[in-house]
Amino acid sequence: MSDFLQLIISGLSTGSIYALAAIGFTLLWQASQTINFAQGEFVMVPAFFILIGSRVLGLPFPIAIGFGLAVAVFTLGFVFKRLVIQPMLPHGHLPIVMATIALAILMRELVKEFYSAEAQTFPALFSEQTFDVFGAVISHQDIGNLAVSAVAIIALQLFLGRTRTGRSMQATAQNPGVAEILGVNVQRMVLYTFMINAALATLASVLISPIYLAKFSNGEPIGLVAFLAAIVGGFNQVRGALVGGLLIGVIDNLSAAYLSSEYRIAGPMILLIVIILLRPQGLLGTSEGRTV
Amino acid sequence: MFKTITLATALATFGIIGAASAETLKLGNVAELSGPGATVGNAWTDAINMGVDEINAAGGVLGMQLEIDTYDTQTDAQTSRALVQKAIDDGAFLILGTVYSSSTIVNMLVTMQQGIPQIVGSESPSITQKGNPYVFRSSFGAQKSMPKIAAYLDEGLGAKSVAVSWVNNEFGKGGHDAFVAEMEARGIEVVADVSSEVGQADFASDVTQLKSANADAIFVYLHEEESARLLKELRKQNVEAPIIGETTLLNQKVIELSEGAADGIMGHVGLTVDAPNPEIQAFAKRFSDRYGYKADHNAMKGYVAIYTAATAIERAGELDRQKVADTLHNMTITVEDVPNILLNVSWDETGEVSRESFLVEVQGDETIVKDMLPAN
Amino acid sequence: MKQLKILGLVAILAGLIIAPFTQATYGTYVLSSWLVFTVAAMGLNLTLGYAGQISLAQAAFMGIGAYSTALMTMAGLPWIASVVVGMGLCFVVGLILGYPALRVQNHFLAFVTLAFTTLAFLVMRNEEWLTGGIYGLVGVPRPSVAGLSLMDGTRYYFFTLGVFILASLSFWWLVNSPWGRAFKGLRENPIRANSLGVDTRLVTLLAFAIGAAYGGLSGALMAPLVQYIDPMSFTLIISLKILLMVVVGGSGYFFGPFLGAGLVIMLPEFLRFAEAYYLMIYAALVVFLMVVCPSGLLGLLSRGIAAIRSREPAERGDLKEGAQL
Amino acid sequence: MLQLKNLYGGYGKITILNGVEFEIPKGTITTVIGPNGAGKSTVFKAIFGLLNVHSGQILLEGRDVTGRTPKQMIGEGVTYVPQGRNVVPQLSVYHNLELGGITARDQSAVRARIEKVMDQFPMLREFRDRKAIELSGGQQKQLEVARALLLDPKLILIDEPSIGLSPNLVAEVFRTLQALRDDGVTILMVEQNAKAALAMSDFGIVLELGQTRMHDRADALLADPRVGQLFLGGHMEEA
Repeated sequence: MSDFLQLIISGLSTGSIYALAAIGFTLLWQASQTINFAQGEFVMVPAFFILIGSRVLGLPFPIAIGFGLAVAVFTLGFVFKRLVIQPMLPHGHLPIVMATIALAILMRELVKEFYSAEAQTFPALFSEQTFDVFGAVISHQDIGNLAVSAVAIIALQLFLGRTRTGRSMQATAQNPGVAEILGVNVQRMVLYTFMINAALATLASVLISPIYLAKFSNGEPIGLVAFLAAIVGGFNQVRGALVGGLLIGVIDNLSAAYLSSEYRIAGPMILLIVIILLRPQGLLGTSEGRTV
Repeated sequence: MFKTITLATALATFGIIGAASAETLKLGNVAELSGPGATVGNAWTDAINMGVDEINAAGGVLGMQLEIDTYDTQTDAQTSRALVQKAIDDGAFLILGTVYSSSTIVNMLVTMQQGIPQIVGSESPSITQKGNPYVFRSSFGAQKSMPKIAAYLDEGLGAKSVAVSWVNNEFGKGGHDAFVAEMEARGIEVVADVSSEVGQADFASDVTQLKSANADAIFVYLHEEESARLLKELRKQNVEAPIIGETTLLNQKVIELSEGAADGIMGHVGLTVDAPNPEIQAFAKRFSDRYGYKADHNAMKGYVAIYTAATAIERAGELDRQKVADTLHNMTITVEDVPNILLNVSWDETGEVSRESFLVEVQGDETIVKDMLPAN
Repeated sequence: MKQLKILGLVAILAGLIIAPFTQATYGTYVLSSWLVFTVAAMGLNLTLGYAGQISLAQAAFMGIGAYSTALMTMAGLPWIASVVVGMGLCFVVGLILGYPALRVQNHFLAFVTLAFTTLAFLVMRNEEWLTGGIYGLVGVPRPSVAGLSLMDGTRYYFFTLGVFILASLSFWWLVNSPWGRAFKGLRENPIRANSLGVDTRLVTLLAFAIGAAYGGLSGALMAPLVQYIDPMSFTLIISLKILLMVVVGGSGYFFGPFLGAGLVIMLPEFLRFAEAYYLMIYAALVVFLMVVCPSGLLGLLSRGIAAIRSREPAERGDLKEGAQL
Repeated sequence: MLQLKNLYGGYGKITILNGVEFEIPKGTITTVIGPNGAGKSTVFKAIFGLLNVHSGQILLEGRDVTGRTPKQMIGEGVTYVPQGRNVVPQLSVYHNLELGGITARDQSAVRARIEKVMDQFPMLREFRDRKAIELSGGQQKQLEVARALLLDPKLILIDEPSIGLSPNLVAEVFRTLQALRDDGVTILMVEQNAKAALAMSDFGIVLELGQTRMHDRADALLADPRVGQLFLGGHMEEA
């Protein structure tokens, strides 16, 4: 029983970080039909921006995080949208898919050549102190990860639902044609989405790097999980990506323990296929609005 | 070798073999310079390049300067096969690499078909078990190191049961199979057998399984980063059992990345820069002076590989590949003869190496050599 | 114009026949591997370029073909039998995979095939009794034709070239025959094709399954070429590589995959001077190509030709959304 | 009010408008009719700045507004209600209305205006907090029309308001439009349901192959046998 609880709690903690990456993924999809195959690298790279801030520029760590966030929002948000995605938007998904795959390779290689090929330790925001709950060991980090992700997601929901800009972004995502004829600056709303995605990715990076270490090759597994979480939860709902992330985190742990550790990724993959067959819009997705 | 080198240098000084000294001997280094194996392949390559410069400065091999062409496999088996072929087409006399077993198993078919000696840094047991007469290791295969670990578990710790955590690729699978076989031979029960993926982020589930098995010891056979993640999670879940590993687990990188969680782990190391031998210490210093980072066992493998190649060619006495391969079988190189071979080493008729190795323990962030284990 | 095309084809064919004699063993091996991957890319081109479905399973289909060939030929069965089995398996699996995905919605095929590739890899790696596990299968024999052994690299190249030409001709027939014209109709105007009574879903499904069978053929050629197969050769990364070949060359163009596979396989050769930076340059080139020319190299070419023929004002891309209402 | 001079335009390389010309007076309802593919909707998109105008001019109250963006057109006092369903599905009715005034600087005025519009369309007040997708088709169309009124426009371009609505709802929408006209708003409308539309309009325009074929008083067009034969035929009977 305590094992089971342990698996669930650890799964939720990592799952909450996956959720952050997955939410950004769905936001980009909604705003511009961008399937970002470089999403994992978007989570990998900010850790290095922060490390550059703290180790190369000598900034105190909290300021280095701010520095990393700013650089990420500019490069992975603004530059990515303007120089890479925008010119391809009128040509459908495929060029974007290919360009983001290549971009992922490019980002990996840049980090490897110009920072280091070796994994780097990354300071944790929360202590690694632990306490016992019914025999399961929980660390402050687990709780911290869950809390920070929850706050970020609630803040995002409030922004999207309670502000005029947020609602304009929703309009852009759900019906860009209508948004345009109402005078919403569609391109700017899309840009905001890209910047929010970069910020969420930075947050995920800060949370996952102390556990996962910062390394150029980390993007691939993270990206795949984010992708899975987004599809399972529902491509057109922030809530869906959240549930998808948590679910993948937990199922991954459970299938490793109770199914077979050799087939552990099969659990989430089978879930993906079942979801596509039975509920293609995702667990919490709606079939209205844009369709995949 | 040094006699010959001295002779050659002397002759060259008198201008007798001036023409010969201008000749070069081409070797090919096929390694993982990009992709997941980049860290490993770069250390291997850097050490080889350092060795080549030293050998050339000392007069080269058979009076010829070594020239090394480096090829990047991108850590991809098929690419490595193509590149070994390319290195041979380019005129490489002998091939160094690859380090990843998955690549070596494929590309050694090419050198075998064409009779080119190849010195590899891979540890998968199967490499020397396929009857390839041209493949040689520069470090132990897992089937050589596992008996030493088994002996330690059995006699040193008196363990009756063990839990195993291994990475499910060619490296891990080979080590795992060799280890489990040794455990069966000694009657130690494997009570948990947990595989993980390369690049796995979350080890909570692995550790939960290892922990609930309540084994007398935990044996870890993962790559460096995954080792660090596992160690952190083991400490987090308060696992008390002794943690035992092989070479990679005791790597300096693991100690650094696991931020204290490696304290107290023990294991067997084939090559370690922390060994108290003067030759190894001198090598480690030259390496870090030149490249600005600390050498690891992969660098040592590369260094041993290039000196093995040079010595074998020198001893064969002529540029005959078959003769070099024959020389390498059942060859022994001692530190007296060639100091930069780092440790006395012998090869058997399958190309497997045998040499002394170390039993080490991590205390704080230091690796302490507890014992020297004889060659087997 | 048409004569020019035929002349060009003859010249290329002549080049392919002369090529191995100008190359060392390595060059011949790279050429063979180009032919093998072109067959896989050709199949994906049918799925992607004609039916508009993104498939990430082409490497898994290559794997099915390669393992069938390895297992059967190592058991002493003839190569041709293993090809039939491998391609048949891929076709059937293609139908099984494609049917539910199409039943739902368009781009779900991409997700289903992604999961399938991962699952196929797991089976290849974990089921040691069948597939040799992570070590794979070593010593796949090369077939003999009319008693002539193909162990020699150049001979195997010509064998691959022969199969490749057959595969290309079949593909050509497939998209140009009256029966196969549905594929072309699908590419040019799916809505019209539908209104003309073509069952677009059936055709799409067939395009996917036939594309999968081409993947199987490619794998059947690859196993004897490399003489060794392991699960790592059939991962998602390889699927993406094949996808890249199709898109870079120009999806939906008959010769797109030929060009794309050539580029993807040869580019590392051309960029060797850049040493450690070559992957970086390679990736940057792909991003650049996609940004300036989303329809691939052949798309660029045909757009260039069209532009020379008639100069038209450019579209206002920024106002696309509202105009669709 | 609005004048089109020799307008050519279309999507990308395809030209659909081949010299459209007409002028509509302030405070009137004008209906554009014509066969499928005549370029009726295209004219609206061209006016509203949604597609390329290759040549020709669009004049609004004498000023040249050719090539403006939709946002600039809204600034000029023009709103556009396209064909089909054009609500933002997951937002509430209130927030959909609010989007109609998204370009205004003074948002408190927008809120006041929403209240006023909800007075005009009491149904909207009743379903104020429902998601737009939950409204019926007719209600959604009313929401769209209401949303187009938020900035107090001078000119409304409305494309096929009757599609998918029951006859009494169509009549209701038409009555709303007439009431707006009486308040001084100019309305330009495309309608398939030509007979009913012309009956409530002041003027009618017949468009064919991207050119203006006829332009006259609505009652005159209704009476014209050519119109009946060519464009109203089947439709009139069906409607």
